[in-house]
Amino acid sequence: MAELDPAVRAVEAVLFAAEAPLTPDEIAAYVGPDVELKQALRLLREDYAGRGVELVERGGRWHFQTAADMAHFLRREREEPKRLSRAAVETLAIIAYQEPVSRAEIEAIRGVQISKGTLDVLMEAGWVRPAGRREGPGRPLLYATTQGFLTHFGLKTRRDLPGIDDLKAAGLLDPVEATLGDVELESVDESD
Amino acid sequence: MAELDPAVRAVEAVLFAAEAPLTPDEIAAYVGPDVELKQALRLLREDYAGRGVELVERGGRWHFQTAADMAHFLRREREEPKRLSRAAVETLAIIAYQEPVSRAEIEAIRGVQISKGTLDVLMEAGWVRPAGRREGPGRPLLYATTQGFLTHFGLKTRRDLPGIDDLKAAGLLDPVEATLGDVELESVDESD
Amino acid sequence: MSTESDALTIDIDGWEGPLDLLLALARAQKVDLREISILALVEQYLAFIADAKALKLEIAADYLVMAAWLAYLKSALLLPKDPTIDPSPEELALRLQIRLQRLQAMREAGARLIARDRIGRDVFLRGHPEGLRVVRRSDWQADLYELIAAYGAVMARTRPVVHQVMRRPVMSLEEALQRVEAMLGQKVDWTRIEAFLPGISDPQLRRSALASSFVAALELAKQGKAELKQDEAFAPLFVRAA
Repeated sequence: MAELDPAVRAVEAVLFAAEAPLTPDEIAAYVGPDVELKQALRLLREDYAGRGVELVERGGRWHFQTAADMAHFLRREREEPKRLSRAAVETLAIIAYQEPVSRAEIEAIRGVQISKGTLDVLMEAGWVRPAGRREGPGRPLLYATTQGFLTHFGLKTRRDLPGIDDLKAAGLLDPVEATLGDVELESVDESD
Repeated sequence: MAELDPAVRAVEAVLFAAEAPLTPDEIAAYVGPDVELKQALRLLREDYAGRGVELVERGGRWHFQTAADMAHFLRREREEPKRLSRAAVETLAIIAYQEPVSRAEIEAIRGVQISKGTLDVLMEAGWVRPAGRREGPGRPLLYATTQGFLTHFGLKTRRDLPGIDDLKAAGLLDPVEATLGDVELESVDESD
Repeated sequence: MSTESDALTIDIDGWEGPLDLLLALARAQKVDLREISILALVEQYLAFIADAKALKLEIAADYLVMAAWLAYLKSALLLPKDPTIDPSPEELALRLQIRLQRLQAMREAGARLIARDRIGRDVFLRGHPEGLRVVRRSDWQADLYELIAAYGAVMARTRPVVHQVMRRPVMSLEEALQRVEAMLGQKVDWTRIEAFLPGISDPQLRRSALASSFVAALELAKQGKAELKQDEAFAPLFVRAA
C-alpha cells in the first residue's frame, strides 16, 4: 500500500478506532485542526476502494465497513437482524421518502391504521425520530428519519434513496391530501 | 492501492469484522479452505505496514489494530469549567497569605482537616506547588503559590493581596458567629 | 381453524384492508397502474365481495364501505355526465388510481430499501474497535473576591475573639464597707440593711449595692464592729453597731 502522510495515517487510525461514524469536525477534534480533512478522507476512500474494507460517508459521517460483496463470508454464524413486518417496512419507506410526515398521512397512504408498535419498532431501531409538529389543526406530531437510518441502509444522503427522483417527478411524493373522496378508511386496523 | 485477490479481500474483511483476534483456522472457517492463508496474511501485513492501521499476530492470533504511534491521536482532552470547593478556596487563601505553610498549619488555621484531594486540586489547577520542607521535627512538606496563581487572580505579586486591615474594613472579617455569641451572653444575663 | 369458513376468513384477513385488496386486483389486471381500468377494477372488487358474501363470510365493515363507495363510483361513471357534481366521477377515479400508485410506489420503495446492503447483515463494522477517548480535564474556576472572602471567613472563624464587656453599674465591696462602717456610727439601734444603701433608682445598681453592703456587714461583724439579726430565713436583715 502507498506510503501515507502522517496526517492521513492519523485520520485512518481515528476512523479505525472509532466506535461510531464520525463527522469531519469530530475527526478534527482528535487529529488536530491543521489536517486537510477533505483531502485526507478522499485519499483514504480511494485507497480502500476495491479492498475488503471500505471507507464510506453516510449523512456527513464517515466510517469503515466491510465491502458489500464480502457479505457471504461474514454472515456465517451471525445473527440476522430481526425481520421487519411488512407494515414496518412500508411505514419506514413512507417516512423516508416523504419526511416529515404525520401518522395520519402514513395511514392515508397505506389505507389502514398503523399500530402503535410499528412506529415504536422503527424508533427503537434508531431509524425514525419525532421531528416536531405541523402547524395547523391538531398540530400533529411529525416523523422523520435519522442519521442512523442513513448509516444502516448505506445512504450518503436522502437523495440516494432508490428511485426518489422518479417518484418525485411522477408526483407520487406530493403532500397527501385525504384523497379517495369520502371513503373513511381510518377505522381500519392493520394486520401486521 | 494494489488490486487485491478476492481471497485476500475476504481475509481482510473477516479480520476487520472480527470481535476478537482470530487463528488461521478460525479465519479459514469463514473464507473457506482453499485460501492460501499464510500468504494472504503476510500480504496484508505488508500492505498495512506504515499505515495508521496494522495487522499483527499475537500468540498465533491475528488482528487489526491502530498503529502504536497513533495512540496519542485516539484521545483528546476536553476542558470542563469547575468551581473550586469552599475547602479548596480556603486552603488556597491560607497558602497565599501565609506561604510557605505545611498541611498541618493549614489545618490548624482552618480548624478542620483537609483531604489530600483538596491540595491535589490546587496543584492540578497550577496554583499551588510543593515548596520544600521545613527543617524541624517531621520535616513537613511546605506549600506555596505559583506564578500561575498570580496570573489567574490578576495579581502582580502576593503583596497585592488585601491585608487583614483591608479585609476588616471591607467587613470580611466580621465573625460569622457574632450574632450567635450575643444571644448566648444575653441569655446568661437573664438567668442572673 | 377447523372449518372451511374459518380458513377463508383468514384469507380475507390476509389483505391489509380494502386498498391493499384493490391494489392486488389492479396489479393482476396490469403491471403499470397508470393503465388500469378503474371500471374493471371496481367490477372485480364488487365481485370479490359478492363471492365472499355468498360464502357467508364475515366481511369487515371497511370492505363493505369501500364496496358501497365503488358501487357509487361505478354508477356515476356509467351515467350521463352531470357537470354539477364536484368532484366529477372521473376525478374520483383518477384519485383512486393515484392512490393505488402511491401505495404501490411506497411498497416497492420499502422492498428496495430493505434489500440494500445493510449494516449487520451485508456489511459489517469493525468488530472490536479500540474506541476513542475523551479525557476530561477540569478547568478550575475561582476569582480573587472568593479568595479574599474565604481568607476573611477563615480568619474570622479562628482568630481569638476579643470580648469587650461593657462596664456595668456596680457598688464595689470597698465602697460598701466604708459606707456601712461610717453609717453604723450614727445608727445605734437595729436598722434594716436596706437603710444603709444610697438612694439609687437603677434596680441593677441597687441589687449590686445590696449585695456589697451585705458582704460589708458580714465583714464588720467578723471584725466585731457590727451585729446582725434575722428572725427567719428571708426575713428582713437588721444591723447595729456592736
